[in-house]
Amino acid sequence: MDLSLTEDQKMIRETAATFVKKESPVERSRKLRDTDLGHDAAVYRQMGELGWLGLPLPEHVGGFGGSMVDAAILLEEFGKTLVPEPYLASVVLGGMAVAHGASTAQQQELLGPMVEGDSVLALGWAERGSRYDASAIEARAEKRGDAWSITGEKVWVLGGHAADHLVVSAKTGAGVSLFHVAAGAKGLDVTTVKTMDGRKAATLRLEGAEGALLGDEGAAGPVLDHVLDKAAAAACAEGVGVANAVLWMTVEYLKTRKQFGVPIGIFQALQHRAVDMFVQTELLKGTSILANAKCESTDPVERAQAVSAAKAQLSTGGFFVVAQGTQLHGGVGVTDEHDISLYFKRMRALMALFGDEEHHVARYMTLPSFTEGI
Amino acid sequence: MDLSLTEDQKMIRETAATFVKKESPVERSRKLRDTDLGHDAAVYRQMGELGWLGLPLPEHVGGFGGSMVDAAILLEEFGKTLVPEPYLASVVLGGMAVAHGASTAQQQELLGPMVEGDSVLALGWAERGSRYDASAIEARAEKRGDAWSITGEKVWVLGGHAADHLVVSAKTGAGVSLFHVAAGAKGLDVTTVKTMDGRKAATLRLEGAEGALLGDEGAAGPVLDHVLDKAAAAACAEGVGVANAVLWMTVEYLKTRKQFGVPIGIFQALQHRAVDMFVQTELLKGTSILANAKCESTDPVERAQAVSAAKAQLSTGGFFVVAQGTQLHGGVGVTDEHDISLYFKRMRALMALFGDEEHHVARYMTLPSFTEGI
Amino acid sequence: MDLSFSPEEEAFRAEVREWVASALPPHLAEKAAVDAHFSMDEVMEWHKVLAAKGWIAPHWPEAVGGPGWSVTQRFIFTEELETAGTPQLSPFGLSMVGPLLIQFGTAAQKERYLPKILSGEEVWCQGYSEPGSGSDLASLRTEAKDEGDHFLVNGQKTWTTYAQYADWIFCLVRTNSTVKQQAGISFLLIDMKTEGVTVKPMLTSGHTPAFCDTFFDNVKVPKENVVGKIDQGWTMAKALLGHERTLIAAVGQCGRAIQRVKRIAQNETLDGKPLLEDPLFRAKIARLEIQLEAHRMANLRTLAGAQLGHAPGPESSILKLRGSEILQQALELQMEAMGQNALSWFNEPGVVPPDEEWVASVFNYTRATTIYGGSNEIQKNIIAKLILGLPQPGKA
Amino acid sequence: MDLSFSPEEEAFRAEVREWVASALPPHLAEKAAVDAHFSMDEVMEWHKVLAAKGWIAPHWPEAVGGPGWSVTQRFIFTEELETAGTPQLSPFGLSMVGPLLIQFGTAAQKERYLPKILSGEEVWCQGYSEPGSGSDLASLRTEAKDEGDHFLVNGQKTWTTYAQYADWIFCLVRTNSTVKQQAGISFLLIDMKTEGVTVKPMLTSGHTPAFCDTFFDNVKVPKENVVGKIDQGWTMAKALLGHERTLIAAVGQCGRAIQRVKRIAQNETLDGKPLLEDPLFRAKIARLEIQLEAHRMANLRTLAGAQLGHAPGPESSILKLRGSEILQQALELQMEAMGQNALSWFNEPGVVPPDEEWVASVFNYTRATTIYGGSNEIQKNIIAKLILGLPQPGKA
Repeated sequence: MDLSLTEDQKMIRETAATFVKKESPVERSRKLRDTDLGHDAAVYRQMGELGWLGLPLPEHVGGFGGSMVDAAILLEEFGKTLVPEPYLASVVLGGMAVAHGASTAQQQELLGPMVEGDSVLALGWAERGSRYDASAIEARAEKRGDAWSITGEKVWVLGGHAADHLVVSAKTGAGVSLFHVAAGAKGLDVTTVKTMDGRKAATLRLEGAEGALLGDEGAAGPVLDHVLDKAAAAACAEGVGVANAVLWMTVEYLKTRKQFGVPIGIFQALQHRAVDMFVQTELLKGTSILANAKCESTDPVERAQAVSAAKAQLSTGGFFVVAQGTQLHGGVGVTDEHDISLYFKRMRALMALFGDEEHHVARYMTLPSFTEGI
Repeated sequence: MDLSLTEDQKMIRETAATFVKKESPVERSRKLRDTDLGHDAAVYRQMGELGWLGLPLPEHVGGFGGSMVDAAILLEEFGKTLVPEPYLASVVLGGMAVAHGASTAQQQELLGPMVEGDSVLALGWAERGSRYDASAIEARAEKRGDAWSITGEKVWVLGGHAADHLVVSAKTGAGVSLFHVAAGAKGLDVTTVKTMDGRKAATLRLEGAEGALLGDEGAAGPVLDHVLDKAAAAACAEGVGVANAVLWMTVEYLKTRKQFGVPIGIFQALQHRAVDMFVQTELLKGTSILANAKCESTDPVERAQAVSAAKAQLSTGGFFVVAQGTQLHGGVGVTDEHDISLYFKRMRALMALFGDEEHHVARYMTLPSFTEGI
Repeated sequence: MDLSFSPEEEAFRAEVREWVASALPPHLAEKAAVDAHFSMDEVMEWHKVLAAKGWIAPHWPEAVGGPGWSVTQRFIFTEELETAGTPQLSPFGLSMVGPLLIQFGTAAQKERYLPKILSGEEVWCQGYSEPGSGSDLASLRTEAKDEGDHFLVNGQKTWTTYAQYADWIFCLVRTNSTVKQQAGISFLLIDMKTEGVTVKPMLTSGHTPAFCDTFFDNVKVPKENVVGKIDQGWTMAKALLGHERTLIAAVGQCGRAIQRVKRIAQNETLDGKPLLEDPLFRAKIARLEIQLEAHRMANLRTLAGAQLGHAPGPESSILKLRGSEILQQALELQMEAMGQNALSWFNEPGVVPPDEEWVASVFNYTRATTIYGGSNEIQKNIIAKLILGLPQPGKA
Repeated sequence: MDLSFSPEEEAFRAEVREWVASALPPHLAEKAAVDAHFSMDEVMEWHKVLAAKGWIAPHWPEAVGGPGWSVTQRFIFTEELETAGTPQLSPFGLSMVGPLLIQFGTAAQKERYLPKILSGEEVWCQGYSEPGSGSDLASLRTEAKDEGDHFLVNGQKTWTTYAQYADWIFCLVRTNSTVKQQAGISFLLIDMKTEGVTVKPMLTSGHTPAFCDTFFDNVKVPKENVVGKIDQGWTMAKALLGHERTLIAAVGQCGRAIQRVKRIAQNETLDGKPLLEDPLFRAKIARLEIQLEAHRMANLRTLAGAQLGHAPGPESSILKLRGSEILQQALELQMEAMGQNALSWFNEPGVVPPDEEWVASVFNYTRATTIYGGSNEIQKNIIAKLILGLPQPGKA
């Protein structure tokens, strides 16, 4: 057992920390809220140049053959200043769906340019009625010669509005399968939707849109499970960064804001609240490490146990941190102009992604591991 | 709507408050822990003389025709000094089972002397496998001439070790029925068991014990439901008294105990904890009133809604009060010799009686009222 | 003791309910159905409907325009309005400066201000907090300099909610800086149209236009605009606090919010069944509803005290604490019920079902309920001091 | 980063597990199975078994009797012992005064005391708290008067856990009352058999004989029994605190307690099925187990720091906070799982199933875990000051 970072990982953290501090302070994210794209394409390309987009992807597509633990280091730093580029969308969702679900040739075709920062990928897995169950879908694909014709609707497709290549799930006779649909494909309508955290996503409407089958027909079930576990772990990592930022922003506020002639941080009830925020942040760090390490596992039980624990913890402890951070800021905390409201919203969005508290507790308690060895 | 006490109720409260203060301080309860009986028969008789035992019972048995709201006033005061006499056992459980389930003649026979303080009643409704479901029993009764022969086991029979008359449930061909079994009946074995809160209960083992059918055969289901709702409401009322005592005992401790040269009650984190205890105590008062008023209703839904809300509240808020009261007392709080440990245990016992948090939340959320008018 | 409402009270409830259903203008009813944000114009439109009916100020004495209802009727009326989701009235005139004027105003002040508060002709806002003094009001620095027949006011007030729509503001200002902090404060009414008053609105985190900063730059205010005596503003502020406390239980609002949780959960699907049938989620709702039952009883008990003529004392701080917390938790559950739809912002029709459209916005600005009107931490300090009698720092 | 244990570490775990299973005397294993209270004799019996194996002091340097294990091995060892439910060793010698003597003791002191701590020949207890000074140790009043070659000790210590079984007590005593509170304190070792030492045991709320008051009436203590220098006891106390903190995560103990919840719930029946299949109750267990997962990771992260040579600092206060809270909650769930059986007291066989027999007792005395070893409120003060750097009262 070794919980320390490797030299490479230390370097990743250092580079990322410097990047977010110097080149992506939270004001940048605030400004980009009001743009159609919601992020900066040049910064995304820069991420490619830095090697970040390929970090957790295999070497045969130009990636670094790293792990989700490596990506988590980046995401944690991104969370600290709310970096809005579609890393989660393009690398973890779109990228991993291709990496786990597509043939080697397809991987090279789709991931190669993405790793360089030349294209954005997105994954459409959810539908209006599916909630967090990737298999509960109604989109259907039919074979038309060499290609497939896909009809259905995909919602909350992160980065979908900016994606060059879309990966979507649809049912065929053999079960749930993954398809690649190019952004400009005929029969595909992409509507940008604003999200609560000031970012963008897309609703995809496919009416006989042409797509290419990725990997084997009907084999997407376990692929999506694995990808969504990785995405949930990634959300936890970003959440650690968000919580961390809110914790220290709040501590700073407690030290400087004065009432009754003293800094309010002198009041013990507020001190203990800040301590509770610190404790929750530390617990999030641990469960995020656990989730990101275990989400690589091919054993779905081991994976689910760690990921569900971490994501449930994010929904309770992470929300506690941003809610209490807001509370301790008093009135300014509930204005749009104070940064803490942006962090609050981002945390709430991360909670809603890839399963909420109910979903993950319910999953955790039905795993065979839960009743092992009673 | 009128939430104020009537003149009669004010008098009951005043008499009871004086009684517990002068004649039944908590030291009395502490001493009685070590006796076989666990309470004082003379004090029980005195309760009869004061008219308390008949307070919520009908006039035709010598009662006062009052309500559970009246009894709740007494029980709340009893909770304040942990009065150990079997009021809940004899009046609310045994007494109400007879009042709701037996013929007028049987009521007069069994309740008449009890109301005077000349006998103790007890109700055996639970079995090892029944948890909180009074219908999930295995005891059986068979008719033998005019009488019935009962075989089975009843556990946690409050006051059963001291009872002159036992009411027990058993199945016949017609369903669950209630029977009167005299304390000395052949085939009845009464084993005294110590309870966590320093009181006593009994395990009843019946092997062909002779009993008399109370009321109609197979009609005990709704009777027991109603009685257990009343008992749960009564437990809430006593819990209010316990919480109240712990709250003010703790506030007093915070004012007098010094650390670092100041009374510890000056520390804001402890102040706010005490406030949380106060809030929970106030909430318990309200839900206890609600439960005790509504438990008289013949509409099982209205009754269950109020009683389950109150009992769930007792299990969360009531436990919070005694747990935090203990915590704020520091080391002395976890010694047997400090009174707060007695209050802590009594609250935990009240929680275990007539349904815990899980039971009452589960019941509350399956009532038709829960989904009314969505 | 009797927990049921009398037939007369039930009839009153039915009357209110029917009237609200018919009197609420359809375009407001439409917004109410989804708990959309009401603009100030819409709030005042509803204000005027209530005023015309004579039901605008249930808590005012009959002599000055109240309907002469019992405490229970007022509880029922409030609960019905909140349950129906009608626009929340601006409290600054009706529940704050109005009652204060009734208690302490001169005859001339009453005549000048009260009728227009009732009619809705004049909208009020509150000038208490300043950038440097939130909970610590006594440290305020906005100055009113005595210029003989008038004051000259200079300073800045913050959290002047809805100041951009207000005709008048009531302020705490410093009229004497030579005495102890609380002693030199006066309660002053200022016409927002006076020269030198500027308002800078800002958005809440729910993107509603509520908060403002209000600046006073050599604003001339006639001396007759002081309520109570000069330098006795602190007494006024404390009296006003007593009036404010009765407003805050939000029992109907919480009930409505929980109903919406259930409705959302009824329509969302989990494993092919309504989410509402999922035991884990259903238990979350049940536990919160039980909290609301307890809160409702606490409110009724306070009302019972009021019925006996006791002014609501510090124990009503509980109502503020619990009402605000339960409302926040209800909004948290609405969000959780929505699943990924919780990602939605509130202004794009068709993205989520109508029941869910405004949830994210309300969820965000509802974080303010535990902060405004005396933060919940301040409420706890009040209870610790005034009810529990715990020792105060600096006085040990 | 690697979260899995190496094959060598897994082999070590297996070795420990097998050895414990065979070495734990059957009459202790029987009690362990139901988490019964172990008498001090039983604790020391197990101490001696471990001592004979050389595994009694994993955290001591090899030179003075430690087994020379890595931090990970020590974690595994502790977790295995806790999971097996073996008697909890008395920490006063092994984890408190022992490590302090190793760090600060004279050669003579080490030679005199350490071997008998290891062997279990001498049992220790702790004399810190006094009736008037619990968390506020610096205000202690037990006096050690300098009488030339010895001290004369007078005073009272409270919470001297297991003093009735102890051969020695380590005490903080006042040796100088003319200097500032913390400056005049010394760390003194006192033979419990000395004339003038009396012990008054009391029961915990779980009816176990743990707590004591210990009285000193003109007790003669040789001067060589001071650890460190005279008047530097406060430095000793702080150093000792660092050693104590590593003990407190109780990960294995919490895991064992949650397993017991599951086992009880498996055997209790609700609606004809095991209670464990009830979604509401099962979710309560799951939520707590997730807390334990998070706690376990926090503990491993602290160990990782220790592996790199960092002494566990104030951040290990988290381990005390969470370990004690999770353990309490697990006991609360054991009680709830029992239903009405939670009414049972612990010493009447046959009333409840064996798995439930000791629960009420343990539940009651487990309330102490958030109080002793520095109450959780004190731990929060430590984090607020030393990690968050929040302003301290009196120093603003």
